[in-house]
Amino acid sequence: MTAADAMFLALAATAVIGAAGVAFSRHILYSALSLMVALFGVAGLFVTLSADFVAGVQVLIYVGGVLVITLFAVMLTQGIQNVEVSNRAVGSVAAGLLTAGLFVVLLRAMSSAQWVKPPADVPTQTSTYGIGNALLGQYVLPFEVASLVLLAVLVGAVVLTRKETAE
Amino acid sequence: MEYLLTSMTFLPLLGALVVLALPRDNATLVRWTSLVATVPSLLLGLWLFENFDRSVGTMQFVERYSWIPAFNVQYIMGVDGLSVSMLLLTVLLSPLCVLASFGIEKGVKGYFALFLLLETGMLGVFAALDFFLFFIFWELMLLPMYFLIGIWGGPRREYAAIKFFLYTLIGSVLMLVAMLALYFANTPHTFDMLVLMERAPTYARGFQAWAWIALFIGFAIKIPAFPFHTWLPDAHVEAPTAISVILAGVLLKMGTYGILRVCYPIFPLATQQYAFWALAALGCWNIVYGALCAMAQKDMKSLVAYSSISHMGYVMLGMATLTPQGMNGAVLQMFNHGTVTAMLFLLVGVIYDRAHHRNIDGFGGLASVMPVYTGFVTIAFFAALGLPGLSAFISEVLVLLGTWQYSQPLAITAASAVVLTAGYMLWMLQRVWLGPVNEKYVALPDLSWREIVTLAPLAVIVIVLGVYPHAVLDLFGPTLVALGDTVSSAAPVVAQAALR
Amino acid sequence: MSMTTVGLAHYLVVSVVLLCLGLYCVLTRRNAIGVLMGIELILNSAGINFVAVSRYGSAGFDGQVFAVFIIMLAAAESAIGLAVVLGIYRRMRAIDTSRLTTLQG
Amino acid sequence: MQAIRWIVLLPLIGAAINLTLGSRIQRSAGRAAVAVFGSGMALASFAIAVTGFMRLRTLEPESRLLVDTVLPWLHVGTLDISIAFQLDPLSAVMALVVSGVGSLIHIYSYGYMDEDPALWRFFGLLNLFLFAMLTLVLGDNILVMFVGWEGVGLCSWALIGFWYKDHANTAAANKAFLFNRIGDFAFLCGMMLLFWTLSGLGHATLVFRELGAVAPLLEGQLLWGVPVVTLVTLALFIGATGKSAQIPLYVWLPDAMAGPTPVSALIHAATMVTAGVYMVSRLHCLFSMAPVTLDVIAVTGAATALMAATIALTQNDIKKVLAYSTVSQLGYMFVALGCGAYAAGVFHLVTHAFFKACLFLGAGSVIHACHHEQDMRRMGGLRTKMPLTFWTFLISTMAIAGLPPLAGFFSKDEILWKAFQREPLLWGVGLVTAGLTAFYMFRQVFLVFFGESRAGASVEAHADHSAAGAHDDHHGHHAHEVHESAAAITLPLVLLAIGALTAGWLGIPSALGGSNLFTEWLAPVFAAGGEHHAEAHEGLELEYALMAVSVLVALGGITLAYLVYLRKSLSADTFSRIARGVPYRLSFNKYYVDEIYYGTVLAGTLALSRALGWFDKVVIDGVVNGAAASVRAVAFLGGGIDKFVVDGLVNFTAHVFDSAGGALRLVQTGNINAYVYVLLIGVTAVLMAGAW
Amino acid sequence: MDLSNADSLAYHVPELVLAGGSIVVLLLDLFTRLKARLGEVALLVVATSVLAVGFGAGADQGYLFNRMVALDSFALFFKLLLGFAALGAIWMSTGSRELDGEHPGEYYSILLASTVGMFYMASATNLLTAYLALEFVSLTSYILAGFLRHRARGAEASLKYLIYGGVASGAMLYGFSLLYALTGTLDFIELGHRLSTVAAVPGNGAILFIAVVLSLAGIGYKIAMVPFHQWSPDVYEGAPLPITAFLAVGSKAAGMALLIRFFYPALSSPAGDGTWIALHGVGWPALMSVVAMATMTVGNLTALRQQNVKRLLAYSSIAHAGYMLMGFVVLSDAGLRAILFYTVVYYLMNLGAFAVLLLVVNQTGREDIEAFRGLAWRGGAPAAIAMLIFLFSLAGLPPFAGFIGKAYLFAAVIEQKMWLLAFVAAANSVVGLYYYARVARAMFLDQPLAGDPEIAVDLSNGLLIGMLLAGTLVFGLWWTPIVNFADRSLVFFGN
Repeated sequence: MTAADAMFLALAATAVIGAAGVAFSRHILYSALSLMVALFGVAGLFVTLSADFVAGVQVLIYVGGVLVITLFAVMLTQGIQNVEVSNRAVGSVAAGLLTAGLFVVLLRAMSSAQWVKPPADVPTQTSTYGIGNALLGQYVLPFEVASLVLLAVLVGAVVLTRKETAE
Repeated sequence: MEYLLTSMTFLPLLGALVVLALPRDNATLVRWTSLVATVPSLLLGLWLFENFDRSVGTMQFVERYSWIPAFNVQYIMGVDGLSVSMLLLTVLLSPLCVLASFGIEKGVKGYFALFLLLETGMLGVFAALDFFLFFIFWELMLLPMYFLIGIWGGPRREYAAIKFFLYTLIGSVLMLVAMLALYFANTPHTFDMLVLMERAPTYARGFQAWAWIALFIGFAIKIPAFPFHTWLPDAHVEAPTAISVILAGVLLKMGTYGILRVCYPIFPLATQQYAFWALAALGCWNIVYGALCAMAQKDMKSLVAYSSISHMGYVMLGMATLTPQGMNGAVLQMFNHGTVTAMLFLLVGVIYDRAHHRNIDGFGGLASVMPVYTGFVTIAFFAALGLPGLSAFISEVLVLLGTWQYSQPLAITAASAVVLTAGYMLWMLQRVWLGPVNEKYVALPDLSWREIVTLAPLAVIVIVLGVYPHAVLDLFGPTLVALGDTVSSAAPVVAQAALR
Repeated sequence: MSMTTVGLAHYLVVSVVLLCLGLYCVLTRRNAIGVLMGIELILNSAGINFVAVSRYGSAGFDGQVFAVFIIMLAAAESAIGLAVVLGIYRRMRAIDTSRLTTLQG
Repeated sequence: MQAIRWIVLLPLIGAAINLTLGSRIQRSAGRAAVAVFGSGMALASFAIAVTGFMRLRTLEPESRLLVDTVLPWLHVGTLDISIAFQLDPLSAVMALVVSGVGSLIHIYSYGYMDEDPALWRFFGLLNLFLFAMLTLVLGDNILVMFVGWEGVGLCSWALIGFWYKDHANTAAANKAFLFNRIGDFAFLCGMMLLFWTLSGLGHATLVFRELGAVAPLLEGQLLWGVPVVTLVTLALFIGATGKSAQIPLYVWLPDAMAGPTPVSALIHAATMVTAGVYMVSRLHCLFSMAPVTLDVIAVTGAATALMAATIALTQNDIKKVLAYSTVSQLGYMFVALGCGAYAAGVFHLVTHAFFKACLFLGAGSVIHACHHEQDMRRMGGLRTKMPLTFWTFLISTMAIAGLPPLAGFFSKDEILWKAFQREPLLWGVGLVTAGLTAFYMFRQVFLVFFGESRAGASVEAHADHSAAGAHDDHHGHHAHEVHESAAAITLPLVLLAIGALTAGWLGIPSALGGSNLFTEWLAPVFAAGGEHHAEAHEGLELEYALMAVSVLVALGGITLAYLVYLRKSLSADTFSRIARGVPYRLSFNKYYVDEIYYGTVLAGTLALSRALGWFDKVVIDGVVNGAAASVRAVAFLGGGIDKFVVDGLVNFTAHVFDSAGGALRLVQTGNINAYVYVLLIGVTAVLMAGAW
Repeated sequence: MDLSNADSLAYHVPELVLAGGSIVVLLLDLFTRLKARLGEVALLVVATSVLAVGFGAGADQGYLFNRMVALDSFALFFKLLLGFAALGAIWMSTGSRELDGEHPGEYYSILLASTVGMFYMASATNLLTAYLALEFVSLTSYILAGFLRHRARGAEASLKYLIYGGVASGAMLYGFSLLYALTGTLDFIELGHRLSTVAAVPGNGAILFIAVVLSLAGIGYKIAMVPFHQWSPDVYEGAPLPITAFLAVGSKAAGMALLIRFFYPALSSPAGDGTWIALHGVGWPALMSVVAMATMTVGNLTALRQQNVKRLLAYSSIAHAGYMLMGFVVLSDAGLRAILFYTVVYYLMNLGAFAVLLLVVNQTGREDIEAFRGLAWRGGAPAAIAMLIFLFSLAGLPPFAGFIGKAYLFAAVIEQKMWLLAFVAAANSVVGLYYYARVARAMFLDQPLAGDPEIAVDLSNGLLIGMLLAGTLVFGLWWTPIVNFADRSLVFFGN
């Protein structure tokens, strides 16, 4: 087992344990914290895949942005008022069976699959440079569209959360 | 008369538009306008009756225009003897029904507009020679019918209307499927019935079989053949008088017309194959079953409705025989049933207008209260029970004669219905019109002039056709002979796929 | 798949686990925020796949770019989701999905 | 020959005018106008028939046939039928009888129906009846005959139920029509079989004059292993039993007496009921080829004659006695036909028309005078009060009893003679019947015309109700004095009595020195049928002996009646107590045939009808719509059936669909987790189905 | 024609107009007093965009922005349709009482943005663009569905929509990732080329199937096909009515476009005679035909019992998705043509039904069937007749356009002799009629009760209804223009 393997295993374990925490935790705050663990784990996995830029984005946007908003929301809705702290789980057996079934199906199918092979000689580029190039070159349209999406979402989020003062 | 059929078909629609444009509060104007709107078609119908070449069985007065070239849908109208007789029936009954509807008070504009729309639909069905066009006209009748029953009907009108609607639609979708299958069975794809008929010998047996059955179910629901008939009593009981008349007088004929127009010439082989069970045996069963059910009814309209089921059985039976007598009898029966049942429903409507119920046991002795009315009743009832000298006798005896050649047991069974029919007709006559006068109804007024005018033409037709049936028989004789030959001589395709 | 070297398959397994845990979370959570967290897990699992394939399969950056978009859209989705949840909470003082059933049938 | 059609059409015109405008005419121009017009049409018709008859007489016997084609009627395929009338010796005789007797009865009706407000309708219907009957008689093919055949049924229905306000009358009318229809049904079947067999042989025809020529072709044709001609004739004969009131379809005739008496005389004695006899004679060419059928006819006729006579013995209603007597006499005619003696049958038909019409009209006269009393036990002693009626009635009674030299003697005797030649047993039955006839007819005469008046006497509780009070309006007039009827009534009586006296002389057999004009006149018609009319001279003594026997038997019957009802030296009770009264009760209750019919056929049909009606409403509506009974049960258990039927879910399918829709709605819980469940279950299920 | 970024811009005017319009509307709201006129501005924007689309018709076809999106007749067709859907929705919004005073700037801005997203859905030729466009539409739809914040149902609808959409698009994303893992490409066409070799490898069948099914989840949820349909009734009911109409017509059409664009080039190949051959080893046509049958059946059956007309129309639109899928599974040009045809008539009649509903909701404040009781007898006869025609057109009765649409779909199915599908669809047509007739019955057969308000038809709504009605009637009798248009629009890349 190489160091890379060990690294992979550790990070994968982090991600999975974090995810399990999200899924099984009884308290919504613990779930949120577990999510952070999982997201860090995934970011680490990205690093092992030489996707530094993606990992960075993951940490910045997810852990820095999403998670903070999430925690904020949790606090707003539960922590402060203490109305309902639990993160109630219902029908766990059925859900477990269903997801386990799906898991088995997916794994079985994957085990026999033949994945795409890399082309013979690949010029390696640094991730950040390459992605930057791609985003502003080939993928400029999605990139621009994404900005429109974010604008719309921003506006929408504002509308949705704005207090009804007018009425 | 280049646009004869088109004008005949669409003039009532024009009338409907005019009616819609009239002021809402002037009911009288609406009524008379509607009556006038049905007249041009009647006149054109009579002109057609006079000028139709009776010596040939081919299509006449054909109009053909391209409609949707991309789908090869054409606008083709044309008539042969079969269509002419049905068109004639429709244009005859329509003014009478408008006249009979003068008593309608609620939503007058809507009623007459829908009625005129319905007339266009009916005429279109009988004149269309493109299957797609045929189908559109066929469906066009659904909506007005639904509302005419549903809005102006009796207490359970909503139930009856939706039942009618759903039943008919079931038939329609099956017809649609078969129609499209037929379209693709031909190269180039076409809905032109004349072409479809020409190509009839090229359709494979299996294809003919299921398409025939699908179409047959569609038509059988309209006839209505057992066991698709249960919408009929409900629809009739609830419908307003004039609509019952149209329903029994014209709409039921569409089922048998459709079989003769579509199933027979386009699927002759399947017709041969299924004529016995689907048409003859079922028709025979219809006759007896309808008569027995009629006997058990307590409502006059429902009795007449079941009698319709019984009488339409003759049509099915007759056409199944493929003999000249049977087929002529069947089509003549279609015509005669149209007039006779129209009379019956009008007559029931007369008493319903006055007494507001139709319970057979709730009357008695009307003969002395309303003698003129009773006179018409007697003519209609005896016509319905097939008294010689009146029109229905001719058609029934022709059907029976044809059937005898085809299958003696069926003929005997069918003939036995003459006793049953007499039974329920006389029984009703006795309980409603004869016997001691019911004190409640001593003061009922006899027929008004308007009612006499609606009934008298029918009575005259009933009597005249009893004595001189060839006035109508000659119209479709050659057509039916040709049709019978087509079916009788059909032979299976040898090693040739009909569907490409 | 051999255990000697980490390959595409390993990452795929991790992503499948994450996917299933995410789905489980969505199925069982009654807290709307919890459900949203489950969705994040699902999106992450897909992201792992794209990046892993980008590394092992094709040499381009398609996969990584895709992953960036996923992260971006996930953030947008969270933003709206949390906004809606807050709106609901403000009105109903609860964000339990089992109580959000006025629309049904 | 254009005139023949007018024999038929004049009454039709009369009917059309009287039935449509009659009530106005009656109101504005008076009752007489209606009556005169109606009777005039009948008389005119009779007059034309007479000229036609004269015209026939001028022709050679073999070419005595006049055809009048009015209109092509039905020409479809091999079927080619015209509306056409033919006058030949047979139809001429019938036409004369029908229009002649009919005219008299028209006249009589004016007197009889003097109180009825709907005289116009009565005359209209009588005219219509004449039209139908003449169509039947003169029609030149079976289908035209069938028009008349059913037409008389219609008129019979309308006239029996003439006083339609009484429920019993209309019931009797319906019964008559329905029993006739049963016969018509058989007639129709026979006609179709005949037509198609001939059509198959290349000679599709239903025209009488052509049938004679093509009938021999039927020889050897089989259907279901039976000779076609036998089937045809049997079916036609069943038709005849309906119309001519033979076993098993005779039961309508006695009830038909509910109609006004002129109707009974015209339709139910003289004309319509003889249609069967006429039809068989008309188609003798077929019947002669079917010995089995002839046997059936003879046996049926004999049985009917005897049975009806036994029933007539005990009836108290004056018209019922005559009705059963008619049935019985018709039986005689059929015996004759069954023996191949068509001419004899028709001869009896003619004589019977006179004396039975006279009897009915006489009875009508009595009823009229007694203010519509029909129970003979409340009459008596009318001989002096109504002499004209009495004498005509007596003459006719003697005629029917077969006393020489009245009409009945010759015709009945000829039948008995033919029967004896065919089968002595038939003769025996005929003889017994003759005796019974003499007895009950004279019983009637004695009860009605002799003795003391019993008007107002109470009658036993079990008196026959069906015809007792035909006419409620006239109760309460009993106190009036009985007197002779008006001229309009007595004139026809007298004329008919003359007929009853003399009509027989047309057919005095050669054995009695006559020339049997009647048989000779009909000979060209029946020649084709191969009737033997070579008189057996060696059997002359036998013939005399048989005549004597029958006259003696008749006298015996008369004597017995005299002893029982006039001298009262014998009590009627003695007879009714024979064998514990079983024969009496059987006879009095008409062998319970009505009850049996009602209990089996009618009740069965009605039950079937109700069952099917129910079936249609419940099962077909359910099954057709694709839902099995289980669904209904579920719906019922769910308490939903009411809502379901009432509230208008279209049908059971709708219910099924609706339940499915309801179930699907339950899936739509509103819980988002559950939605995701469904999504995932869907995906997983598809994956499992696809991946493995 | 395969254009780079800069060159593409010239062919990108409609999207640019919409996107610009979206921002302009927002700015106008912020900086001017045009609040009451913003609807008209938005209309103008969409109309300009539609015109721009129209001007592009018949011009060059090709890929834009390095094969991110396609510029072909197919895209053009859907852009026009979606533009019209947006026009309709905006028109309805301007006349909607429930939207009065509800932040019109944001509302129209997001609506326009959503339209842009739909345009991209219709033209995407790359997994990334497809995902982005889909999410774009989803995100904006979540906002729009919950736009009426004072209404609890709106927020609930929005949340459900969001969660459901999140899971569905997550599943789709996972499916995309598997496809990427199998082929190494994101381009539809390239995907199609590579998949045919990938599918030939033994052992790949299962994972390919999984990838297809998971991908289907995201697209399927957009068109509300079973079993991805459950969000739609709730969302349709909770959303503002014009948005419901927009989702029912626009979102569904865009989803349909994406579905075809994805499945046809990527998962099947043209056979040359107007039919297509499905990718070997992945039985998606069979799967989809089951899905189609299930979709129409579930939609129709559930609709039977609905009391809320909006919800009823939601289920009806599920059923109609099922009908449209019939054209999808037959794998023939005739089927595709039928779908295109149907989207047009569906647009006309469904939007029409919503427009009448809006009229009733505006004046009664209710959206259940009872609100329609006796509509014809209380002043609303024209509206009732219009509704009737729309409904019966939806039911597929001649002589309305809906029948022709259905006839084309049936024809496509029957041409391929898929009898079971035809039969199920036929049966469904009958069931469908029943619930449409329920509304018709309420309007005409039932009598109004005391207290039911009079319904008047105002000019704005009347005009919209009138135009849609004219289309429904005219195309029911003379549909050559649409069929020709649909025929010409069958050109898309990979074809």
